Amino acid sequence: MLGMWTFLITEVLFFGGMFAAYAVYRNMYPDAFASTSKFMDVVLGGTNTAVLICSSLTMVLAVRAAQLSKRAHLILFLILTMIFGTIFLVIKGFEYHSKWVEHLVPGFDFQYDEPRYQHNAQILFFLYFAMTGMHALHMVIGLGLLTFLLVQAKRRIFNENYFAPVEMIGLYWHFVDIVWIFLFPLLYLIGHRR
Amino acid sequence: MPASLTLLLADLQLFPPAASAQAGPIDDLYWFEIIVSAIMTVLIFAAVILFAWKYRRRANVRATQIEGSNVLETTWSIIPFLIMLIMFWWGAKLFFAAQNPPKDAMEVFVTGKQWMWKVQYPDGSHEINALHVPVGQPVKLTMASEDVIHSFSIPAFRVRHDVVPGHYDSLWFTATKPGRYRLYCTEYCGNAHASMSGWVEVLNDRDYANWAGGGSHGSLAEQGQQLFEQNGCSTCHLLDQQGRCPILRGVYNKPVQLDDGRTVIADDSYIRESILDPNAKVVSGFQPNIMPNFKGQLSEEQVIQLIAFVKSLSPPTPASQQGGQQRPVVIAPKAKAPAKAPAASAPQQ
Amino acid sequence: MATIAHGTPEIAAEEVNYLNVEHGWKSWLFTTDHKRIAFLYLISITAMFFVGGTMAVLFRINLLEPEGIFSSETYNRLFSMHGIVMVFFFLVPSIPATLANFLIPIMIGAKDLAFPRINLLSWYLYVFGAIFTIYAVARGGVDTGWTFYAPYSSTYSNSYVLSAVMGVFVAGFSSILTGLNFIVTVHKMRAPGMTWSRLPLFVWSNYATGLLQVLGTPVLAISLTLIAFERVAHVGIFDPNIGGDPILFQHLFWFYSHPAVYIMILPGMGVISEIVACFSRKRVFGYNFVAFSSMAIAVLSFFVWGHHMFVTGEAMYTSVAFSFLSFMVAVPSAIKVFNWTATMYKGSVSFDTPMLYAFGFIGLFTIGGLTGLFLAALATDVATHGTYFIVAHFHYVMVGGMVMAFLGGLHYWWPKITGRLYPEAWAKFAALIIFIGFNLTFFPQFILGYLGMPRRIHAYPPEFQALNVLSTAGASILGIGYLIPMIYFAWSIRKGPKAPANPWGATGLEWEIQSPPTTYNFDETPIVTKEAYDYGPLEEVVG
Amino acid sequence: MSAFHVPIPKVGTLVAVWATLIVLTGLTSYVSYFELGEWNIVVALLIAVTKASLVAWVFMGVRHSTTLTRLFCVAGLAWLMILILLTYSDYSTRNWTYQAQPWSTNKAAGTSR
Repeated sequence: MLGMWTFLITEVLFFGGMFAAYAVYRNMYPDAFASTSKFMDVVLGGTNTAVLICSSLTMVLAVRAAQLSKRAHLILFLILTMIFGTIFLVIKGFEYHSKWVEHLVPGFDFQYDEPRYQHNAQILFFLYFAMTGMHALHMVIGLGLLTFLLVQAKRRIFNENYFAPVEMIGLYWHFVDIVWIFLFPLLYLIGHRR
Repeated sequence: MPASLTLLLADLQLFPPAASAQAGPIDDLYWFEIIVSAIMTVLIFAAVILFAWKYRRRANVRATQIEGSNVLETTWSIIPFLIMLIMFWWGAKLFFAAQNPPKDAMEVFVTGKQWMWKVQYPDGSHEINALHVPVGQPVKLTMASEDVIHSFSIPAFRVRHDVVPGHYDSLWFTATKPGRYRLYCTEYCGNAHASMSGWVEVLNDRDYANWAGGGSHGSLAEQGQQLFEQNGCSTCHLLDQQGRCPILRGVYNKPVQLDDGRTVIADDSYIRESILDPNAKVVSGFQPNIMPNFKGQLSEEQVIQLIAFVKSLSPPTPASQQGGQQRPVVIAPKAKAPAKAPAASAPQQ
Repeated sequence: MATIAHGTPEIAAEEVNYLNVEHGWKSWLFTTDHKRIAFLYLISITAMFFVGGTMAVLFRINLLEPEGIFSSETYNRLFSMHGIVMVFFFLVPSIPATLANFLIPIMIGAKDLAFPRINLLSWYLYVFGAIFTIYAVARGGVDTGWTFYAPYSSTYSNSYVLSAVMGVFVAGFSSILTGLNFIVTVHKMRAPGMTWSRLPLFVWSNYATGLLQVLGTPVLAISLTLIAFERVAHVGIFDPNIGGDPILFQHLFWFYSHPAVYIMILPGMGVISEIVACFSRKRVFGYNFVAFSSMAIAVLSFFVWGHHMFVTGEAMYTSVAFSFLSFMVAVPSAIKVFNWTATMYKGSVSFDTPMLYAFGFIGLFTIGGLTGLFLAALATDVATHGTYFIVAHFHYVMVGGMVMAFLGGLHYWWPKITGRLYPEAWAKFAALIIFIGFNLTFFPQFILGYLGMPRRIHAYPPEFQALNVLSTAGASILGIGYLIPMIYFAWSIRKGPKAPANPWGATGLEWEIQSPPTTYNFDETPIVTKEAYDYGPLEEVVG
Repeated sequence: MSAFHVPIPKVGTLVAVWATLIVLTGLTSYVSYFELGEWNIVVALLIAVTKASLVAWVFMGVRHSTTLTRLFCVAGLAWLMILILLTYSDYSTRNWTYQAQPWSTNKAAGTSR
């Protein structure tokens, strides 16, 4: 368990590098930043936040079920968590797709409708993709880990004396949720009234 | 072999010449650090050798077990710390003094590119990998990079500053001894990094006057004016009446109101940015997206010429010479008097 | 003390230990025994050390002539790969992944690290990282310097940056996993009675190193990832042409790479604490202060990275703050040096090879540390930044400090690791050669630095030639000095006299078990009742 | 491994926390439609910190964890702050100038060695 926490600290600083870059560029180009927020879909972003929070709830319930040796509940909640996680990724996919269609992916024929922000907006969109992309990657890994848990749960590995893997992957899943809790306001909300 | 050895030793240098006003004070600190370090090193070496020899292992002598001593620990934490505080304070003081050039500093422009230093003087002459300065005169270098990070360094003057692409960096010095000194690039910048070096020639006043004699292409500002016309700037930036773009006369080093409400000083960096990326900071009352982007069209050297031209449109008065370093409150910006949106501009200062 | 072997009754030759318990390459490549993994690491980092060292000798040869002997292209690739290989593939993993990997579980009375399989994984990651890097070398090398400064690395360089960056990225994760493993092991696996105040100082310093690895390395990983994105897709994050800021890369890079300096030196300090105590027959003077200073260094090292950027146009007040904090971090380092010296006072000092290396370490680290003050002070940093002064300074710390400590530790624990003794006379000779060669190589560089010779140049003004020739001469001596231990260690694995369990008469759990240890170290979990350096009673037995 | 000292959370608590999180998400979205100037950032971040703390405290079980685990959490955040704040300090103070007395040319010229 301590190992997992240590690993999460590493993850905090991994994302931290990008958050630092975000802070710097947001401070440097506030107007360009404000202008990009019109492309951020608050409704989709908000929905995704809610979806992730739900998945966190089902995850913690799964851990609880494991602690209580309720295998059926454990499997149910794991599946629910995975469904929420998948919904999140699907919505994210739609968002990415619309950015792609609007030529807002840096490095791939990036076109911005306000020429004065063309360059700086590219950096901010890169940060958007880097941060959410890295987050999505963690989600995918998380889904893989949940699948592994599911298989083990089916094999009746877990009981009230042995559920550490469920707990650890739970911690990981909540951490990924926390990252999104910060990404949502920073990328979607701040500046969309400027 | 002996012959070549003597040759080698004939060239042997152990300490660099000190040829600028700041070299002396920095050397003083350097010597202080050397003396402190030497004392510490000798003390520690002596203690190690003494203890190792005096308490070397002998047949029936046993080590005395000692726990440690809080008094000693505190002493040898605090004393070094105090000495280091002196170094910190001293170093910071010299560093602060190196920040701002005197007002009467002569301005020289340096552009770093892979792999050479291009130097431009206000009188319009220019040279590569060489810099001529008069003795006793403060010189401010305004430096730009065309590509990667370079670092401009003159060891004999103890000055060095990185030249980071995307903005101007500057350093200043006052040469105190006529002579030839080496200059280098000290930030690795690619294949021929080593050849990005040259000479600084410090000349006494008479020699400098002789050397500076001929700028056949006109002054830097005149070169800038040519560019200003060739690139069509003059069609919108009219010199005496309001065109589609701000009047540039009298703008240099004055506060400028931007369309997002901020105020910036129209210094070298701002003018550079406004040429290369005009939409980044648009003057209040003017339309964005009118002026073309000159990034990639103009070299850093040409930008410097243009800036010199803009600067020449604001003849130095005692007030404007001070203006650059002061708060932007006092002077009402002339340039922002806009034709199209008069209402926006008046009340806010 | 090697002479002991002569009179020692032969240890039963067939005794089972971790080396002979299983045979065949599978038993090595799929092992989870921390001792075998440490051995694998030892082989791999030695290989990388010689790769990096060969490059150093080659580019020192280039510097014999002011105009250079090789092309600038070759030279730039040589020094860049030297830096990358030495920093990321030798210095960072050197002591933690080999000696500490071997010793930490034994020193705290555990059977293995907390996560044996992660330990093996970390070795594989290291190997993959090394392969990527070697691939970059084979394809023609990298010419960015080990610092990968943008925008040169991200836009302008046309060498194999991506492959090298991948290599460092992967090796970074190897380092994170090692650190994570140590942290958890030290917290959770200590034997009964092994309290924090009884922990050997070597464990303390490696615990501090683990914290640095876990907290710093991910930021390196992300900054290298951003470089890779920039290179592949031109996204502009560090490209000033579209408003990116190259200085941001330096902030992120040095947030890791300054603490990384302490990742490299802290374990060395731990080794020296052990050696000085053992060969003075004394507990370390001011144990608490030495242990505490390891932690203080670990924490403070994260507050000083800006001193690499005093001349970049970093904000003035930020620079002043970083300068002050840089002086702060010098205090705990000084405390350590004083305490090692004081440990010898009224001791019973012997001059075995590990102790010679410890002397070398104390002397050279003192010089390296003190010259660091020149660079923490703002004005003298401006005068010396980017010159050979920097090169000399960090080689005094890294090579004079870390490599000395590594060799000292390797000699000290070699009997434990392999169960064999090395030839003492040769070892002393090599230590002397290394000390002389090192100083001859790097001391002239301090002078060159203040004269203004920039680092990383393949040609230089003729007036610098004399000092450069001296330096190259030193480098060749140093190179030979490193070859000698390599040869006699290889010899001693097969032919060296058998080592007793405790050849030095040292304290510590690792000396109470057989040499080499069995797979699970202890037949039953030991119960610790005394402090780490309890030389008082031991003296009566050995002395 | 922690089977015996981790109390099993009540479903009610978990659902309550979940509901709070959802409400806070709505709140932060709602507030973002008002022009509050710099306060938009402050409010959004405050809410985010609250949400993150709730997740960590209840869902991740920090409320029942050892001091050591809490120490690790705090360390992670502290280091994140070191990274962001010290980097940011550079960018936010780039324009602060300081008018130091430059070297007096004449005096220094006299003493140069």
